[in-house]
Amino acid sequence: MHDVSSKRIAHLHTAPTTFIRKYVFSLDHKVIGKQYYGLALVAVFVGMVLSWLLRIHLAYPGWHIPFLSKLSAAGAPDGVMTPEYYLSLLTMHGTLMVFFVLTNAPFAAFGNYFLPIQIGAEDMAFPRFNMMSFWTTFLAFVVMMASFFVADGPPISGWTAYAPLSAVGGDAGPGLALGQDLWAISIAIFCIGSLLGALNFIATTLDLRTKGMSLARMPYSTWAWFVTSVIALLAFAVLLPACILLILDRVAGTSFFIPGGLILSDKLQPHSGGSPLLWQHLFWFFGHPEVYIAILPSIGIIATILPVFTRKPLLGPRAFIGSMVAIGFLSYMVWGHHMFVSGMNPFSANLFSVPTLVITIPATILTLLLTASIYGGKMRFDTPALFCLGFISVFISGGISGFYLAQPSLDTYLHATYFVVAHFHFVMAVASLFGVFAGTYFWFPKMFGRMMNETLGKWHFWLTFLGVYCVFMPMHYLGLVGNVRRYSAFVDDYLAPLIPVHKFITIAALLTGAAQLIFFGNLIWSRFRGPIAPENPWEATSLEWTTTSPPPFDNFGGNHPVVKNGPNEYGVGGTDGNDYVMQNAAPKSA
Amino acid sequence: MGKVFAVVLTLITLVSIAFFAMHTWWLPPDISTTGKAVDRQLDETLIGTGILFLAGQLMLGCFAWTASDKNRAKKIKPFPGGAAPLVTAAIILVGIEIFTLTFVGSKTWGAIYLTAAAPDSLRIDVQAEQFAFYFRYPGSDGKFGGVHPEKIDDGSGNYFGLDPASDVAARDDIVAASLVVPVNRPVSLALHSKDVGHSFYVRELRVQQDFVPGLDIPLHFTATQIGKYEIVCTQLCGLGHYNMKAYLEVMKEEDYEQWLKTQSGQ
Amino acid sequence: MKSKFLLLLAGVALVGSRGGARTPAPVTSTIAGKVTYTGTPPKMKPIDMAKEPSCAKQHPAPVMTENVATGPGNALEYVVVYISAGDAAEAPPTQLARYDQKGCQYLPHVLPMQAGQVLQIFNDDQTSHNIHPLAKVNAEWNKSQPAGSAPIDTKYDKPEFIPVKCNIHPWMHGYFVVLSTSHYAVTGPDGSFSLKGLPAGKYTVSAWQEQYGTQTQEVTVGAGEAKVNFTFKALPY
Amino acid sequence: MGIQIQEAIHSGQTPGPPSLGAGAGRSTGMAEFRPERSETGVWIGIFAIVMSFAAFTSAMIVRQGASPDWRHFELPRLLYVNTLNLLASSVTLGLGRKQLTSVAGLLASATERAQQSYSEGMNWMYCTLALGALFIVGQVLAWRTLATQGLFLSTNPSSSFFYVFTAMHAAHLLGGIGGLAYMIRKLSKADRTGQTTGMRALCVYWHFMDGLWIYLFVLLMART
Repeated sequence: MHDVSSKRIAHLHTAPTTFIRKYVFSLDHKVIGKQYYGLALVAVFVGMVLSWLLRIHLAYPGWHIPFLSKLSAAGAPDGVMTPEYYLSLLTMHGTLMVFFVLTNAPFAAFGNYFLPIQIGAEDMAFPRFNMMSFWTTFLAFVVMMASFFVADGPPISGWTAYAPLSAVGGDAGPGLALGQDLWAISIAIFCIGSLLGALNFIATTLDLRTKGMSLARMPYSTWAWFVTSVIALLAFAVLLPACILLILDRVAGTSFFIPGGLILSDKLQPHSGGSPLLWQHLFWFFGHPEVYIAILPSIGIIATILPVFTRKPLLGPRAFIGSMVAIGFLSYMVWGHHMFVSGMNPFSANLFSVPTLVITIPATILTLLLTASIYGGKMRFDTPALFCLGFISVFISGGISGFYLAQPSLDTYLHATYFVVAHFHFVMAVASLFGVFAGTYFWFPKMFGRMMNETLGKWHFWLTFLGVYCVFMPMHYLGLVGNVRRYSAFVDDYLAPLIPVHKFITIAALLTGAAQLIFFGNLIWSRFRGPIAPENPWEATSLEWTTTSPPPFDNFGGNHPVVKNGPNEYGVGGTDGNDYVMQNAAPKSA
Repeated sequence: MGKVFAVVLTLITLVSIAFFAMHTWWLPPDISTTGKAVDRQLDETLIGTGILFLAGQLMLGCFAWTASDKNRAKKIKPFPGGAAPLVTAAIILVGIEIFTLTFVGSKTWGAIYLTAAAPDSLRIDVQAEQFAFYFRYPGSDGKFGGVHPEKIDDGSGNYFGLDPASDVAARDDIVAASLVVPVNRPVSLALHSKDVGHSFYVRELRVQQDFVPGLDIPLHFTATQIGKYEIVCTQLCGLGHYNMKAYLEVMKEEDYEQWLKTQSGQ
Repeated sequence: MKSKFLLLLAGVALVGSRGGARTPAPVTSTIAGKVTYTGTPPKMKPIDMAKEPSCAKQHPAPVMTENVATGPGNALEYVVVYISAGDAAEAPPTQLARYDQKGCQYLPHVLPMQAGQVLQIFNDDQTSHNIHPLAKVNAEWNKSQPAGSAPIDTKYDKPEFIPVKCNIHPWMHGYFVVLSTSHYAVTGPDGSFSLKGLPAGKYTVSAWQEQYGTQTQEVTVGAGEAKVNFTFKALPY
Repeated sequence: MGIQIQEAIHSGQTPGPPSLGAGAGRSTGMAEFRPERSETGVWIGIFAIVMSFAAFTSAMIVRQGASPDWRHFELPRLLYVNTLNLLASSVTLGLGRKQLTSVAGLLASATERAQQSYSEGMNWMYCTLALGALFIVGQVLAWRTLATQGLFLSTNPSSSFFYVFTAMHAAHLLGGIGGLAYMIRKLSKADRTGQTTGMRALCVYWHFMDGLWIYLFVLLMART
């Protein structure tokens, strides 16, 4: 049924034979995609366990957690974590989740696997770079995890590593000596990996599109990965210099971020003239786009999956793509909204506030288009579809609170409270992960040739959906009361009455986390026991569904599909009984 | 399944909104001259975004409700009017929201951060360190002594690094662990840090301002309610961050004078 | 009468400081005396513990800083007097040196101990402290000790005067005085001290005060008691 | 914005410059329509490098404004020599490419003419390699001169930035040298079928390193 150009193709590289070349140092974008996915799974599991520990400590400070004292006798004597160890784990939770999960899973993992297939290429533009970028990222992960096992543990300066706390070294507190070194080095390495990856994505999208695959005909996920890779290219190109300067301040005695006359541990620090705000500017110039690096791929994934299950074209494709590009563009003008009260010139607050608010326009357009695409559809409520609906809901919830934090005058009250925690967890973490879940249930058949278990999938969705609202919605209320984030205990008089809320959140978090175990279980079970998947189980149109599940080494068995349609051909009636047209099939004359 | 989703989503939405509407957990009453505007701003934003939130979630809910495919024969319906009206609506509605919020908000912000402190305002020097705040009053001579970081010695209570031996102005400086101010009198703070970044946050004043090492950052307010309020640190500053706090004590003018006397007596 | 009283006090100080005197050597003598100052010492400042209500309410009268603690008759308190040369090396005692954090104060303000002696740090408060001995010769460390958690056991192997601070309560400031000798004493409010159980011989006696540094004197003792006095020059600032 | 892009490249078959030897190692159906992949890659890389150095530059400006401790110092004279040296390397690389691409596709032994321009081209390539290496050595010597003046990485923000900028540039240039060496190795393979794939990319990158250095040199002259 698939019309593919019969021309025989010379391959980028021949199929590997040895185990090492096949599964470890593989050049195959599909294997690398799976490797990224696996790395993200490990990272997300660690990050999730950390969040449990943090939540338990906040709600039940007295609990003894035996294995914790094994992990760090100093950090958690008799299993009760010290304030500094709380901050260490907090830092690691944030760092692992933001860099190794939210950047890797929706972007690097799915992007690597499906971007080339969706544009009809048989691999990335630079397979060797691609392999290098994964192993660089892996190295970064190893270095980061190593900080758990060095003297006085991981850094306590948070995932934003504000200078001078992060820059002056051990005098600033536990974990800020070797632990912080490892952190900075790991992030620098991560930047290199991500830059290589982004370069590859862009070149692949520009150069390797098959015949007829115009930019306009690219699936939304491909568009999202493309836009994201452009953002990532610029963002990590700024974070890398920042990390280099930070490392120099720490090890070479320079004073980029450290001003003079600082007394830590009763010692006058041997630095002078540095600017702590410089770090914040460099960091957030990366940091805000990073939010979109995390969320845009998921938006694209949802936009690709939703029509498959509503059996109805996505509404306003061009407006949709335009909005994604607009968000990517605007994301570079708004970093200052993280710094309203940071001591930068208060005039600039207004300048940063406006584009921040303006960004809500394309975001609203995306949300409306997705929602309206459901209207009048013939919805099939398989698990991927449920996660699409869930995504839209949490994206709305998280986006709404952005209105508050974008206004300097409200940020003066809400800044650094749980309101912020609620905001970015909804819009960046949960939304992005819902995209990953949807993508997993949707593409698993293609990746492993087996269907995932629907019943478990539905349980997973409902528990997670209810769970995240129970965990993060109350955090808004805490924020309104002025509950400061990053506190390892609530000793302030006005925080005592909030402890019950924290208990509720903790219980909800533990249950939601437990629900993720269903997902892990489902992955493993389906990998080996799941029913064999057909070529196109969901009746989707994009090119990955024109090849076998899983695709052969060169994706299209030596052929290259010739594209004749956009990805949006759903709900088109016809004689063949199908209501859709594959991208490489002849258009229906309907 | 679509119906179930619609119901669950509606419940979540209503419960979430209910707690906002009932003010179950809410801001403490404002005690500053600038805070009223912040509260008004917050209310406006709450209403605006509340409507968006409700509309968005319910729209999603009922579309999911109606979209479920019981009969495969059923034809799909295009969204009335297509994308254009939606996009235009989004741009116009959100645009208006943004415009008004920015318009009102920049005024509020300006009142707190862009206006100079009143000339007659009470000058207090604030130093943040791991993990405490210290407040310095100029004393009877009205002059602050110079600070010399290398002279800082917590052991002898010289938190600011004053040099009374050679600096006369420093001798009568009053250093306290609480921020004591007279009611209804403009206060102007100079914030500087001894070690790392910290932040000055008083919920009741509706102000928050970071300490940046190496900089002196001005902040001014006028407290209008006598009472004792908490000052907490909101910028991650190390292991004792959670326990970094001090108290703001707003007093009657005469009590304040009395307090000053006792302090300088020691 | 008065001298008896003094002797008694000195004994108390000695016992307090050595955590129970050990069985003295057969023929021994004692070096005793008084540490005083001349000039005007700085005014000790009251400590404002408002930040930590649980501690503040334990001190109806405000606690004062102790960097130059004085007593009647120009007495200097918290001066460590010890044999800096001339005595035979002894193995560290088995008793623990106990250091308490109570009411957000370090008790005692100055804790002498012998190198290698086990040091045990207690948190008797309802709040969490962090102990941060700013050692230079020995290893520096910085640990939190949450309320109700087990005592921290540690020891120092090299002689050093180590300032100790709590970052959470910056006013908390004390000293670990790690000595190679087993003969040491800390002066009480009356400035007196007494080093007991010394075999007859020639010794160098040192007196250390956290702000005014160290003074030394040569002393030769036969049987009985030798008198040694130290005088520090105090400045108002 | 996205929309325009689509209009521009709607058919997906924008005729790019015909790239020589693109057929080899290329795979997709319409290789002949697009520039060499390696060239695309290099341009994207340049995009990122520009961004990094923009970040460093703004860091420098902010840091200089942050406090009055900035001390100006005399740049080592040697840097002028290095600059000329690097410019020269660009020229030689250009000449080399001209010769080699002229025989691209043929067997070098095809004609006397081809033989000659091949060996000539190769000489230019070696020459470029030498100049590139010389530049790095020159930079290192420049650092030594500063060190003898007592200007080290941590001496003063101005010297800090000098070392950072020069080191970062040198690191990137080393990448270029690696590429050049790889290209030479490829060209000196037994059957010298003028495998000039990646040549354009190499030249673009090399010239960019050249331009980047000029920019840095001027920046350092103006600021340190």
